[in-house]
Amino acid sequence: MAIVYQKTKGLTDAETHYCPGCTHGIIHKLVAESLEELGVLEKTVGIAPVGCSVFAYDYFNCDMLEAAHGRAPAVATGVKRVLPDHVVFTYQGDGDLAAIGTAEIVHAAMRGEKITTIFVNNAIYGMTGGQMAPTTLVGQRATTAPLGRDRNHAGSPIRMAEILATLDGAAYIERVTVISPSHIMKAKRAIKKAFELQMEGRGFTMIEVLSSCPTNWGLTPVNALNWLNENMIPVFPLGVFKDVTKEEV
Amino acid sequence: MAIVYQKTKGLTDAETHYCPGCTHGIIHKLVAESLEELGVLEKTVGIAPVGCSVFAYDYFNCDMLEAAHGRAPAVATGVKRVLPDHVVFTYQGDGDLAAIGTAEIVHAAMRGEKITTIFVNNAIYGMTGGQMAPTTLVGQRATTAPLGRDRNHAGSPIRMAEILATLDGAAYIERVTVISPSHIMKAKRAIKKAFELQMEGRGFTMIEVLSSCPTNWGLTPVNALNWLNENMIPVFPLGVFKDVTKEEV
Amino acid sequence: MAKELWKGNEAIAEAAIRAGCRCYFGYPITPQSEIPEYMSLHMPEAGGVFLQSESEIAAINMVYGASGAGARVMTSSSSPGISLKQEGISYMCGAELPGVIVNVMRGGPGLGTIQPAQGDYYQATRGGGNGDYRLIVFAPANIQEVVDLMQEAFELADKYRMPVMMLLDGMIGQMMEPVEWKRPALSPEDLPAKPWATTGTKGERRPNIINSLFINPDACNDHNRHLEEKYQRVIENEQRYEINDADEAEVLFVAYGTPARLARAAARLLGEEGIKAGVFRPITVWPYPYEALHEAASKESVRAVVTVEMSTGQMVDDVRIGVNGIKPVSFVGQAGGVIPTPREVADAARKALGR
Amino acid sequence: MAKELWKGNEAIAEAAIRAGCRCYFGYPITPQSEIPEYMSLHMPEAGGVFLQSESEIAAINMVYGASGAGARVMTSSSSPGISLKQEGISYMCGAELPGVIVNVMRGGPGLGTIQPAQGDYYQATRGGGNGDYRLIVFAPANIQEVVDLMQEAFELADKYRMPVMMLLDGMIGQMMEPVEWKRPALSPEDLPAKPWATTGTKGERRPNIINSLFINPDACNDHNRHLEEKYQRVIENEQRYEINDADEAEVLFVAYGTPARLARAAARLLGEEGIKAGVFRPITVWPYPYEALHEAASKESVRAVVTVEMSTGQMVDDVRIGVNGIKPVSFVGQAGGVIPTPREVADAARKALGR
Amino acid sequence: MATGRVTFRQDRCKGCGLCVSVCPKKIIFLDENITNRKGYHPAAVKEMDQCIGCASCARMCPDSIITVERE
Amino acid sequence: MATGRVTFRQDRCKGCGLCVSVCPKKIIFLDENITNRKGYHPAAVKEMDQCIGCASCARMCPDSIITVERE
Amino acid sequence: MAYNEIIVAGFGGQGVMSIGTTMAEAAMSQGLNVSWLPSYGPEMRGGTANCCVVIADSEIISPIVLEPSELIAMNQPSLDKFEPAVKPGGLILVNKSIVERGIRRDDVRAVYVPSLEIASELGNMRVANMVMLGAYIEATKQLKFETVINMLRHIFTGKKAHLVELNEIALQRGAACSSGL
Amino acid sequence: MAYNEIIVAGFGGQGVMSIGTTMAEAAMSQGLNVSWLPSYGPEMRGGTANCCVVIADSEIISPIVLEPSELIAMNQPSLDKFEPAVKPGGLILVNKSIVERGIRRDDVRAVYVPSLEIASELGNMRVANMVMLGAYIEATKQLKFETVINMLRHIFTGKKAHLVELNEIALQRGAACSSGL
Ligand SMILES: Cc1ncc(C[n+]2csc(CCOP(=O)(O)OP(=O)(O)O)c2C)c(N)n1
Ligand SMILES: Cc1ncc(C[n+]2csc(CCOP(=O)(O)OP(=O)(O)O)c2C)c(N)n1
Ligand code: SF4
Ligand code: SF4
Ligand code: SF4
Ligand code: SF4
Ligand code: SF4
Ligand code: SF4
Ligand SMILES: [Mg+2]
Ligand SMILES: [Mg+2]
Repeated sequence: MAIVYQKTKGLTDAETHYCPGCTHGIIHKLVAESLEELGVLEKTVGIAPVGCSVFAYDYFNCDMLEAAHGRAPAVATGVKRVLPDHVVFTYQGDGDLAAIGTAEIVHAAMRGEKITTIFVNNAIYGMTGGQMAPTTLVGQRATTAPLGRDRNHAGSPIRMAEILATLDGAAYIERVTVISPSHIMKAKRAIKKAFELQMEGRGFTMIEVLSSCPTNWGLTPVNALNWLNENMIPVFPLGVFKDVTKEEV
Repeated sequence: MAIVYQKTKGLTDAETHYCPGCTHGIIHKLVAESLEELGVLEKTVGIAPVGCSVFAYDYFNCDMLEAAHGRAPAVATGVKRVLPDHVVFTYQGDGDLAAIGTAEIVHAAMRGEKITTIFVNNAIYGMTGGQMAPTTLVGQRATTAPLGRDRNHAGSPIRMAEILATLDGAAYIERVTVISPSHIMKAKRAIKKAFELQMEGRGFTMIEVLSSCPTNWGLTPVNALNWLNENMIPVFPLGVFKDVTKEEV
Repeated sequence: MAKELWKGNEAIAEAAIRAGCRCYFGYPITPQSEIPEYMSLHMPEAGGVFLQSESEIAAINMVYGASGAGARVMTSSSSPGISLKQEGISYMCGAELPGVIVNVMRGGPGLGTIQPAQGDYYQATRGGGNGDYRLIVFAPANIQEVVDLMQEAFELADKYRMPVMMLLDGMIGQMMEPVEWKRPALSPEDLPAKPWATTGTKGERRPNIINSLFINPDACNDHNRHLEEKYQRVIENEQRYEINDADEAEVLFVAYGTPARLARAAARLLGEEGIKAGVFRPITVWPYPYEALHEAASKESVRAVVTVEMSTGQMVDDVRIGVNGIKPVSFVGQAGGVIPTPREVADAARKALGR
Repeated sequence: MAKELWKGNEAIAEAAIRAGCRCYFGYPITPQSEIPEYMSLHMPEAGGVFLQSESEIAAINMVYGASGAGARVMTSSSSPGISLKQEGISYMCGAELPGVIVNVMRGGPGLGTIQPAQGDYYQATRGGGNGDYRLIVFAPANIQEVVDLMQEAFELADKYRMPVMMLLDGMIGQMMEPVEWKRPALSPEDLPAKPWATTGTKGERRPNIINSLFINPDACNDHNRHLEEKYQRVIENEQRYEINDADEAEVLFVAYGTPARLARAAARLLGEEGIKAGVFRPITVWPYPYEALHEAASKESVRAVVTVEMSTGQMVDDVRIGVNGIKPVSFVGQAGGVIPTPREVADAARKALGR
Repeated sequence: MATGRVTFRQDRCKGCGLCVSVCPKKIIFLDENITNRKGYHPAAVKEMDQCIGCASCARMCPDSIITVERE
Repeated sequence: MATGRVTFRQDRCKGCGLCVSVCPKKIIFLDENITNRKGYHPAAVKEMDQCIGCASCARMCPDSIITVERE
Repeated sequence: MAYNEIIVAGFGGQGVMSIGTTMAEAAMSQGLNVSWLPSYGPEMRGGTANCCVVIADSEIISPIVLEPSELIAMNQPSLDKFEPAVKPGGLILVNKSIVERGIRRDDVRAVYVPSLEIASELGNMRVANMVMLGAYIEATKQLKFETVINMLRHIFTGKKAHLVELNEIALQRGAACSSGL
Repeated sequence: MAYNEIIVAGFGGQGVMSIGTTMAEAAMSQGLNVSWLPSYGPEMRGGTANCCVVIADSEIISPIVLEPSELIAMNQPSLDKFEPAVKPGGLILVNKSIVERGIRRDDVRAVYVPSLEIASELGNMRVANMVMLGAYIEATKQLKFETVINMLRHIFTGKKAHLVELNEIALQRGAACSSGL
């Protein structure tokens, strides 16, 4: 019998602290598998955010830095400018990237910083206990929006992929999800392509991954994926928002 | 003889510190005239930025706050939430709004904060002596880009109107300029409309005004306007990027 | 009034509302997220504004705006988030804006840990931001005291037109204790008017300006002198402290917040061995009660002053300044979320006494 | 070597490049914008990285990244911009990352003024960020000294794996003085390797991690102990100061940076009246040369210690701690961009002496 | 019909059930008879011979504890 | 032809020339014979009777120092 | 003089925190001084949790309990961790249902409570922590059953009123475990 | 012992700063100690500017000049502002071309230099500040003309070499204004 699937060497043997069924774990795998398959783990430097994935530095089997909340793109810029031949990625949640870190991600994209950002959008602040994120859906409850997000008070969800796609420095921006094996395979292709374009020096690349937070959504892991499918995807449509390779003739 | 044009009561009698021919002065007038014409000076609160227009608090004839660099939208949010019936505006440069203050402006727009932002884009840091701004054109020289902005190193200019127009909370976004009397009249209409929509509670409104900096561009005031026309407008196209009143049937 | 069991963070939030605060801006961070969570439900009920900001920086600048517009306004955060507010706090001081800032401290430096600590003492009392400025800093040691001081915090902020900080550690934020609501709740209508606020001229006055820029150095120096005089008034009038069991004490503990409770426990342990120990507890850590401390340390019986902190030693600077060489000053503490035990504290006292 | 006339800010930048710094991230602000401007032209010439960041916060976090990746890296700013870097500085200390941070101070608080001041002393020496941490803080008083200390700043940063701050006032940044380049320029290849840096495993080692999070309080406490021991080593080995004309001095001025020069001018004025005055000038304001100051103040001739600052009085805390009550300590200064005159300083000395 | 084999590192399973939900053959279940050291009922396979080795389960597992083999 | 009249607060003029550049009648010039207290040569009008009172100059003036009247 | 310092410890989800708050609420309404201090961690679920409760008729000095006079050990790791810290002469209540071993010290007393078995007999697993509380109240006599039952009456009203009786029985069954003491 | 403390002051754009740096450069290359300290303000153009230059053969204590031994007043506001501060026995060089009044003190010396007129005679308005510098050098004798001319030779090379002579003449014409002293 031949092994058709096993844990990637891109991950360490550490057990993750993620809640049961949290799709952060799936996304970790995809990043790690991509790096392994591209053969670049040894020259990769990753940046962990502040959020549930704060401990990602213990999970990815490559050099890692833990950045201040929201500042991963700036840290990645520092690393990449010193090590232009290395692969540099950030892994960030929606609070990290789309709230406190808005300026840093917009400007990394504007500069065409040659990094890859994995943006895990779970429409909530997982780590701190379910507060409203900028991506929280209108009507969705959160511990700081106990009656549900009110459009008139707190606005509507921010769509980062769409925003960053307006910038010339962005080479590749795609939104994917991991709610089924086929979505997972598609997400993996997107992530791998982003790394490839980074290695070609094409510019800033970001994959936004719609992810679940069963704990703070108050759903079972399986129901959380259904909820994501039914509620999040309509607001955050999947697809490619920017692809420099398609702009060429 | 009847007076057809005189200094608006929306401005104080203070002499501005602006360089000769700097269009900040024109933009001040348009804001002040609009407020005067709408009869709302008495219930308007303005927020001055850090930049050449830092002293705007001495020029506008209404209550004013001076905000920290980039934070005017947050300050305006604080004011507006306390005084929802008042007219609140920010006046910000491109360093202030599009660099250090990126997060604040994006989130004010996301929330649909009922304020009006006057965004003065002169493609340079005027106040501090001509350093590169996020809106500096590729190839344009600046004291921190002595050989001209290099796309590969520093990216291409950021287009804030286009970015903010992606947000549901934005009610009205237009880019104008003040390089001729007819442009000025158009700019004024835009600014006035923005205030009107704010007063109707429609959401966030921003008018981006392409402005000159003769001093740091190293041009005469008149040549500066020509340079703006020939070089900036192609990169920052004029026009309406968002208009909720047009989305309705 | 009947006692109610309250969690520290929620009591803080409720006490603010009862102090007439109708505006809260903040960003989640452990161990204080219950404050914005409580506010998100109860502030709108009270007819006030709750807004979760995009960052701590935005929050403090929203506070700046709301305060400028005349509101009683509050923000809260924990250590790293408070670091981000430093520029904004400096601006508020420069522009003389009132407001209450709650820091529920956790272990540092950097991301550190979410467990309780007191590593932000310097930042709070010396100003982590730029320029010469001060905050009134209250350091209550239990939830009742938090609640009692909250109204005063808002009052002093308005009175002196300066921000007031509530400096707590994560333990006070997370624990529950009985609370009695002693003072009647205030409604914003009861509060004095703020003629300096930017609330629109209403055609009745010249424009008001809220500003911290004084481009001319003489003007800026004058402004600093003006602030200094104000701070001097605060120093003269607003020092608060408590002294426990100091009669004939051989050792004087100095501690604020939770460690003051530990120091009292240590004093009991020492008492069992016949060593008398007192506890000097500053309630305002700025203005620091230097004279009172000096006097307490001056007592003949006192042979050693021992500072107890949940840090590697910060307030000990103020203790040194206060004691000014008349008695030996030593330090005992743990940092990074570890809480010193009464036994460790007692040991330090014994050591200081040479036993 | 021949002397060259250099503007302070440009000399700082050039000295950094000669110290092997090949990475600069910063954001414009008066009175230090000549540093990024100089870097924008000369850093690429030296084969290094210059990047104007979108903010001071981004800059310090880029420094964090570049330092983590093993580079000698620097940022610079002025007071409000330094306030914004406090969280990042705390993170660097927590993660034990070297780097040089230049603060060319201006008047505060808030936006204040762009004229020279020293109102950020507390922030620099006590840490304006969260948690227990320290920076080595150099406070040179002339451009030659700035240049001489720059290489040392980078060396100590690397040696102790901690950020080093150059604390200057706007005057030093803006003035010109002759400079001699005494030490040979370093190239990055000459520098010792950093085996802890995140430069890719190259398949030769286990992954390196740069991190300031220690979620377990015991681990966080241990980390704090480890940092404390390091700081203790710095305290033991890295204090720098200078004493001038202290023989039989009746009054001892204590001042750093520009005011030290003013104090010496004041000492001359006093000397003309037959009053002997000495000047104690800390060159490191952290670690503070407490013992040396104590010794200088202990001299029998000294009757008064007068602290001179371009602030409303911040270093005076350290002077009090150092002098520890053996002599009276007083303060003279101006804030907000006004520079105290030698006459004012001399007057303060006379007053302190009761004349 | 291709024959597959799946193995679980049961001590690390969090019992989330995602693998259960995606198995096309519906042969995975959470074994309530076992409580692992983390306190969870780990996933297991009922009829291994039904397994087609499609690796859907493994791809889905957030904890990377499933290995799939195929003839 | 409508008749207009423009007046300048010359002491506040910065001599930037923007008004000069937009006057359709080309009647505005910077008066080199005057140096105002700010050190600038202020704008003035050559042939006032040519003025059509279009207010282009005034709209353009960054310093709001031009008043335009019309019959 | 009463000065009870209690640690309640177990898995997240076992109701550890609410045993503590119930004790504190009850003590407070009996006019005693109380404090309740939880352990807290990052949001990730699972793992262990504990809280410290102090109940005293004098002033409470410190809310931190390092040497408990009573330990309620809801699982094995909690017993392992806190048993050595219990004050000599103190009391350990062991959740016998999932803790396999007995206590190792002989200078403290122990009560073994099969909380899950009792709860399952009562047909509602959620009352297991009431069983533990009953055992505690009986063993220490600091709190009154009445107080707790009164509290329950305020919590369970309307359609849930019937739960008062269930909980009351749970308390009594727990108390019975301590009655031999 | 030479210890010259100079203030050069005028409008922005009059070359005030470069008079100062030229003096400092020259003094440095003569082996003297020097410092140069500019006023600085927000970027907005116009307004006044000044710099302090200290030239000494001993150590320079402070670069700040409060009581100048020499004042170069390029315009009226500068004379108004700094005249009272000049040390008794000091020297004031007045840019006679645009300063209308004479000095008011009688305990200091004055030299009046029609810098613009001379520059215009020489056919290049940009040398007006060299005229002032020439007057300063002649009046104080601290710096050598040679040093400055040598410096000019390094600055003006190639196509601009002819400017050396022009500047030299400007210096001499300025010097002539002080020669009566
Ligand atoms: C400066 C700062 N502010 C706030 C926090 C607290 N904090 C930690 S994680 C987090 C949000 C996490 O949400 P997200 O980025 O969406 O990640 P998730 O946990 O959902 O994966 C916050 C606000 C912090 N550590 N630092
Ligand atoms: C925190 C902080 N960073 C930097 C500065 C310095 N600064 C003042 S204005 C300015 C940029 C101004 O540029 P812009 O916003 O484009 O306005 P303009 O002057 O061009 O109108 C900067 C960087 C500051 N005052 N505060
Ligand atoms: S809290 Fe949510 S995002 Fe965080 S680990 Fe748990 S399920 Fe995942
Ligand atoms: S520097 Fe530029 S933007 Fe500023 S006032 Fe002058 S011309 Fe206007
Ligand atoms: S490999 Fe496919 S068939 Fe086999 S257990 Fe996994 S999901 Fe089911
Ligand atoms: S997906 Fe993984 S963790 Fe979840 S139940 Fe299946 S094997 Fe266990
Ligand atoms: S009003 Fe029109 S015509 Fe008259 S001066 Fe002005 S621009 Fe010229
Ligand atoms: S536009 Fe105004 S400031 Fe400019 S020259 Fe004309 S009148 Fe003077
Ligand atoms: Mg999230
Ligand atoms: Mg600009």
